[in-house]
Amino acid sequence: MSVLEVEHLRVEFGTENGPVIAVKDVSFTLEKGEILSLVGESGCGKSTVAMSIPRLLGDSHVTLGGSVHLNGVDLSAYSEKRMQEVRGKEISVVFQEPMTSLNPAYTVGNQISEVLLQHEGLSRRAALARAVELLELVGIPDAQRRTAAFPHELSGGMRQRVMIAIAVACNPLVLIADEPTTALDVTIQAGVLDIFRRLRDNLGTSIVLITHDLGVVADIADRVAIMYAGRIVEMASTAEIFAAPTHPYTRGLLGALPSRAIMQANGRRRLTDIPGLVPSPSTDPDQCQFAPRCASASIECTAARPTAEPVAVGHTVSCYHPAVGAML
Amino acid sequence: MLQRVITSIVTLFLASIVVFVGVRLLPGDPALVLAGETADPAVVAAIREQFGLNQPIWIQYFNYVGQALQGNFGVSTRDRIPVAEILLQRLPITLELAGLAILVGVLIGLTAGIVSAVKRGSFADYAANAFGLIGLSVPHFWLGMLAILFFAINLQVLPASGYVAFTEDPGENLRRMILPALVLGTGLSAVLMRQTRAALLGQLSADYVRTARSKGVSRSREVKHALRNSLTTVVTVLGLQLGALIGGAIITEQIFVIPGFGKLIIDAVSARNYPVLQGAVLVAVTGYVLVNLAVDIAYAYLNPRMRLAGGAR
Amino acid sequence: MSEQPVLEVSNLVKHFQSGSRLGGGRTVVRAVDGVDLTIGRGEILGLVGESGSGKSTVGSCIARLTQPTSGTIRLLGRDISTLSRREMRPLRSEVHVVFQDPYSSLNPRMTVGQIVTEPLRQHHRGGRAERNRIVSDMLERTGLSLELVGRYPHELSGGQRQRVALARALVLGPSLVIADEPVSALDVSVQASILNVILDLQVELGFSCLFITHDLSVVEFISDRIAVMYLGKIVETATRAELFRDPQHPYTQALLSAAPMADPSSARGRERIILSGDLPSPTEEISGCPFHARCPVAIDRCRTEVPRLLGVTSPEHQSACHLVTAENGAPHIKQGDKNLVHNAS
Amino acid sequence: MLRRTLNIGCIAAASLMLVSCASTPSASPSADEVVAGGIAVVALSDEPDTLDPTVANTFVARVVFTAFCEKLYDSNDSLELVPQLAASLPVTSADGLTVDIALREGILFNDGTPFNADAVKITLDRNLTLDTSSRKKELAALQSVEVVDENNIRLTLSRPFSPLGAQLADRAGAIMSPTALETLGLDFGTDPVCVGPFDFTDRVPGSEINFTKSDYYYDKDLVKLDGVTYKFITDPNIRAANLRSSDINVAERLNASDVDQLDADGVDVLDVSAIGYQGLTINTDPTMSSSPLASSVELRKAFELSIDRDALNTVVFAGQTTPDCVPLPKQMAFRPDDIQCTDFDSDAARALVEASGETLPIPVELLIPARPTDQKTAEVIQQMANDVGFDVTIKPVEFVSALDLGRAGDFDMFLIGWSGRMDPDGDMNDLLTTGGTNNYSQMADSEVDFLISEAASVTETDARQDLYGQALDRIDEIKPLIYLYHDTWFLGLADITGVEYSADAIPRFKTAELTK
Amino acid sequence: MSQKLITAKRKTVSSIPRPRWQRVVRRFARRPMAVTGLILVVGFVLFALLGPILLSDPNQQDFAAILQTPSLAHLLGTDDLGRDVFARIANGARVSLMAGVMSTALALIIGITIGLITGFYRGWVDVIVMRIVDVMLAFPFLIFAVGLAAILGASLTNVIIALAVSQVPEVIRIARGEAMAIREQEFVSGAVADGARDGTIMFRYIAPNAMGAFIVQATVAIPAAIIGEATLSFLGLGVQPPMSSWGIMLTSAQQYLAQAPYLALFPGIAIALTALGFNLLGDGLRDVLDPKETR
Repeated sequence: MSVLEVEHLRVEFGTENGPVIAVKDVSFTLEKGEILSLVGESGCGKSTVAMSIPRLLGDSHVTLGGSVHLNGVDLSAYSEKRMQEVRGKEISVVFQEPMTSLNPAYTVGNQISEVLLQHEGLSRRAALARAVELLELVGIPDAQRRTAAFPHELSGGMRQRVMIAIAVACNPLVLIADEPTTALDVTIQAGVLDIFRRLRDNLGTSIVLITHDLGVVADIADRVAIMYAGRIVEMASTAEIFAAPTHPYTRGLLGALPSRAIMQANGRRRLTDIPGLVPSPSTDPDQCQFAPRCASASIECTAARPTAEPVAVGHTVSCYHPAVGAML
Repeated sequence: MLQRVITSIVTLFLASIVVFVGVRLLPGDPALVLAGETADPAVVAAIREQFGLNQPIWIQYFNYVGQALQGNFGVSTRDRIPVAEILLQRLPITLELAGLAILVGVLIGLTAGIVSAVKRGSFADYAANAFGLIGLSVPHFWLGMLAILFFAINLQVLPASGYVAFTEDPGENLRRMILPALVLGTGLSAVLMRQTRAALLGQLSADYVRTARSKGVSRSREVKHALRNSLTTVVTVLGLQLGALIGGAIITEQIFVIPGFGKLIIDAVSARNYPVLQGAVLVAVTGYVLVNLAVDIAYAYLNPRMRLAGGAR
Repeated sequence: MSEQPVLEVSNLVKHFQSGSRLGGGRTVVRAVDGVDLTIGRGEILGLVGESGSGKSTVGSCIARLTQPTSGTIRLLGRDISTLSRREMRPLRSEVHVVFQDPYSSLNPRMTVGQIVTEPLRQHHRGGRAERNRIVSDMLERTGLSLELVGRYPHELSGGQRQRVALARALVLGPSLVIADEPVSALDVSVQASILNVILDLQVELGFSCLFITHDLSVVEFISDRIAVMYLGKIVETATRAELFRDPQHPYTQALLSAAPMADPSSARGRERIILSGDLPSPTEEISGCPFHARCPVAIDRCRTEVPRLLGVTSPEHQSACHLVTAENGAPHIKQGDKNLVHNAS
Repeated sequence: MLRRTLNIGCIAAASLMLVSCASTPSASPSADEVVAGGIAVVALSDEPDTLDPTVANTFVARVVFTAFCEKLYDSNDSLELVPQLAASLPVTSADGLTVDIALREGILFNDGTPFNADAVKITLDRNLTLDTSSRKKELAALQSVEVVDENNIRLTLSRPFSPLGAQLADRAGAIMSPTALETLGLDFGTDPVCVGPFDFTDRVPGSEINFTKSDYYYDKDLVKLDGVTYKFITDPNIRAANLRSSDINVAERLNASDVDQLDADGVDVLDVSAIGYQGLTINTDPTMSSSPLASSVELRKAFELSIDRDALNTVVFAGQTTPDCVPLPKQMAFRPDDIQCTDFDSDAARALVEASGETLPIPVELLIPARPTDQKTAEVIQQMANDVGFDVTIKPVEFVSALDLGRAGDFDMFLIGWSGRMDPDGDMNDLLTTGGTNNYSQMADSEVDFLISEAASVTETDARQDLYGQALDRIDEIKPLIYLYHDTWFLGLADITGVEYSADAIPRFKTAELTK
Repeated sequence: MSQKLITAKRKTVSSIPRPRWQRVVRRFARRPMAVTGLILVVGFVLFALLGPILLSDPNQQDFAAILQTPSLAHLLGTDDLGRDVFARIANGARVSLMAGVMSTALALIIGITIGLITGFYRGWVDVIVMRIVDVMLAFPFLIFAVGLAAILGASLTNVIIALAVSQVPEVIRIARGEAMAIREQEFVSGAVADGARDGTIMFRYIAPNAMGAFIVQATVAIPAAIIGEATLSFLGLGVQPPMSSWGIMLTSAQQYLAQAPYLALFPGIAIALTALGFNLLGDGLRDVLDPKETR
């Protein structure tokens, strides 16, 4: 049984300018000790997926559809009260912005202990002691002293480590990391990714890693889901995606990477770009949403929405014209 | 920090000049007022001399400041009572009024602000918003008139006016302070409510609240997180509102005949009682500056990021 | 480099004062601490560094958007480092800037047409018709539909905005364009199209470019030559191929090793170097090599003596490290005496 | 003669629908039970200035003085002199240059200091010599004070001056304790001691002044109250409201418009036609005022004709004032009997305006103190005058500044009153005489000057009355002032009886008693 | 994408700015409270403009009809001089709106100019101006306005000046803050890089982008100034009679609080409604113009 099963997730926001369907139909599973990466460009709905799993979207203008099962238990039936018991304990989250995601008015130790007090029923003293251990776990030197620090006294990398410490404090089944390294410098990023890897290896934590950076994906993910306009268009193991991308959008993304372009440097430097713009999220027409920007689009593509079909073992793609073989 | 103190002192120094010159720019000769209806020119001249009004203004100023720094604010031209004594007599009265008004303002404003931010879109939110808007739109003095009309004239449950010292009769003192404090506090609570609501709404949508939520804490804890960071705004607003409060106190004291600072200032203006006017306005200004200095210091406590050297606003 | 370089920067220093004059606790942020740069005609120099390295400050000093503390900046042979705002104004047709944030770099209250025309207006170029022709031409070259001319920035996508910024920067035909992280805020597919446009235009118009970025893959893709900055200093400079083939400075090596690679097999196969600690605070005065605190191979000399930027192995490949020697070449940080401090052990 | 004048005042007051004609002491209509002792709380309309009789100037201070500071003389219902600290009326020598005053014997100041001729001399000398003495001018004719014996003094005058007695019935005749004067000097007002039914306790600036019953007072058996507290409440509505709620026992100067309601609520209201007047002072110096009124007597007359004093009285004052066209109050003995007012006649006024040859409408800027009642009066006058061809613009200026402008002659017309004096000299001299300090109208008429100064030196009532009559006639011809009315003042009483409220509109509490 | 461009080739441009306001208006129209505010404000403006034309003379005294309660002949009754209260309130609306709008406009003009300059140049100019602003702010608004009005003397012009001057420091602070914030934005650096002059930068780049803040400040300041005018008039420092002002009406109503409470009621309601209108409008505009939401 998968640790996490997301089925037909749909998220709609009511806004002043009409509804925005951020996530249209997303299904995936996450196995124990697996790192699944949701990849896509801004506006594709990947963060919304991440936030809707622990139901953190919180606004009254949100409509959620589909179901989320955690270890076989349907969370969508849970009340807000029961969700509070799940959040931080079974499912926890690391956010993108380490600068703003910690409360500036409380000490680091305080903020770590809070989650322990909430779920583990520890005493204040025990929680603080555990906080020190957790800080050590995420590689913060001089952890004892750091518990008394306020967030503004720490660097971005340190803060992100504190965030991770909070997230893993109760040893969650699922850790959702929403662009956890985007705001960090590369040398710091490497260290933070390393922590995720070790959490997976040592504690068996299952991780949903949201990112736009294919470099990060290549580095750490076991499986990749490529998202476009609120849907997963291709899903495969990391090796497969890079070796044999099938969806034209996936191929476009990979072609746009300077680092890959350089590797094939032959004469004039040139990157593949994807013409056109991301479609408006307010509608959900019955067609391939990528068709208007797709070089291999046909009439078929605008007639009906392609469904996810397997092209290899563990490799599905939603496209009428999947490309075969490696990229040039 | 030190710089904040120095700026405050400079501000006070400049303010003292403004007060001094401003008072002297008022049309109408204070000596003439004192000389009364008959106003014998010789008497007028004698009075001028007695209060040093015949000297050049800068000499008057330096004499005044020199004396004031030693705690001597001169004597009231009207009754020859030392100004310092008068100020000390009046200050507690206005402080009581202001204190009660702040109490009313903070109790109503903070509660309403928190409730309306937390229960955004609910009936309570609309009610609190309506209260905030109306409180902001209604002039103090009119509210005072209505309060007198309703409570004192129609219902006759509260006295229309007058003041009884707390030391004399605490119960009566409070009974007489209820209406003025409510009237004065309403405006404050309206502003506080709106600012608290805005600040809290801003903080509630901050990333760290989402973090708290992701830890599985209850709604009330989330609010606590946000509230802690909203307090800086609330305290600042409270500091800045003090000016409005002093202004409001002038009118309120006038309407309810409370012998506080506001009434003292108005009376001193109409009597051209320079020493009292100067003293009272300066004390009001000093109070305002000191409170805002205190607010900046409170920042450090409420918001660990704040370094005082930067100076607020 | 026989012909005169477009830009020569020597010993550029920019210190920011922070804190108050009266309250004590006044600190100096050494954003740029002695930088030398040269950009030849038609050359793209990539300036790469992490946040806080001072790379953007170098850019804004060169464009004279910031007054440098000391040092000289020669634009086309003329020292512009001490010119007043007024004196600088006519020279602004020779150097222009493209900024990082496409949302804040365009005046929200002006239309695309107005924005691109603005430099022409300021420099009194041409009449109305002439300006419109130049603007149309420029928009076209940057790949913007002329229909967008009456639009406001908020009606455009991020990629379109960055094209507008590019058109504005190039409309006067400058000799030097300073591109300050122009693609960092964009999605990869959009980033690709912008990088393509910059390369195309550079070929067509022949301007020189200082391309500032933190992204190694971007800098590798676009630059002719690369300079690596760390804490206000340039630690290494070389041609693109040379730098990636033989990174000499330990910091460069760490940077290259940490950079994500969009290829799982090589990404996982390589040996990773994870630096300990964070960037030191820029307000601290650091003795010796700025990198010594994080450098796995640092020796005592690194703590006391500031290494100079020297072309030890070849004059074209300069690095500022005591450990680079003509005989042995660069040190290998994985073989340092110190054990690597793995942060989370 | 004297009786008749008083009757006029009485009828006038009675016709104004209300209560008692000033009676001494007032009889409370309710048969409430009297309570022993207690402190009467009195609401004054303003805060008194210093309680030093030598320098005090406000009317409200005069009210407060009656509690603790008796004078050589006092006035009765016809504003005639009666002895208070003096044993009898002053005796003036034939040439009018010496005045002998016999003093009460064996009485004490409120600090126990004996009251005697020395004490009187010290007070009078202080009034004459202190730099800031406001009494100096009132006593200008007094040359020296001589102690004849323990209980007699003799005043030497520089010229015959019949208003002297009236002055000694006011603050100039308030005798201060020499002991207190010695200790406090200039600061006497901060802890004043005189002879009086009550003794000063303390003063809370801006709020109240407290008095307790004096142990030393010669009439202390008559004093029933334990003390009096004077509170300062400027807003008449609030005075009325507090009276209703019995927060205070006495309120002076209530709004005419509140009287009915108060009466209905069971509050006793006494009224008295105040001795002061309200009028329109016209600047008669064309170099100072650009209004044609300055140079044209006819236009000034037209202006007066345009004013319906009775309508003004009804509209603004609910019919509670006494419309009049001379400065002297109706209850004053010296007031001539045959006053003929210029009555409202808009047609005649219009005819005069049109005959003036000026371009119409004729501009007049009316300076007023920025106070609600003055404002209202001005608006009514504006409408009346504009109706006949004037163009009145109202310029409200804060009171003190308005006085400044008035004094500087910087106005066309000035709505300003005079608080009135016991002696007609105080209502005319200096106000209408050439070069007078309060001669805002810039009037300079030698005939008027002569008549007024002559009247002051004559001692016989009939002769004085005649001279004042001539002066008023002459003034009416010139019209530097359009007199409008004498105020009626209302004194509200709640749970108190025995308050004296007589012709000078100053309530006295010597014999007052609280009721239940 | 580049293919599409070719069709537009050789066509030169003539800028046709798109109405950006359409969107703002649409967003605004969706807020019932804001629209209510606008209706109130427009209503009172029309009332002020048309009232005196349509209604009876506000200064016509009728001694036969004094202190009459509201009736068909006098919708809101008559005052102590028999004048029609409704007509006087209409007349007072002119004074109130004029005082509110003019003083705010004056304060904005002065404050924005000074604020932009100090915020843009900073340095010693800024230090001096801010010291002065600090001093001015140290005086409570009412004390400042009362003092100024007392010094200048009572008239509508002087009330406007007093209210304007007492608002200026706040406007300076806002304009300075905006200038300092916008100055740091990259498009301003871009303008410098274009070679734009300081004046151009201040008034073409900074000022238009701070407009939202200024508009919002105006809607906050106008109701405050309206209440300020009423307060000054109430204290006898306001406009001259027979011009009626809501504050003056309240002053005289105070005497008749017990007998004719409606005299105090209606002008007060007028003040409150006008201020409410501007406050609602301001809240609406703040929401609509908030940069966070327009993104």
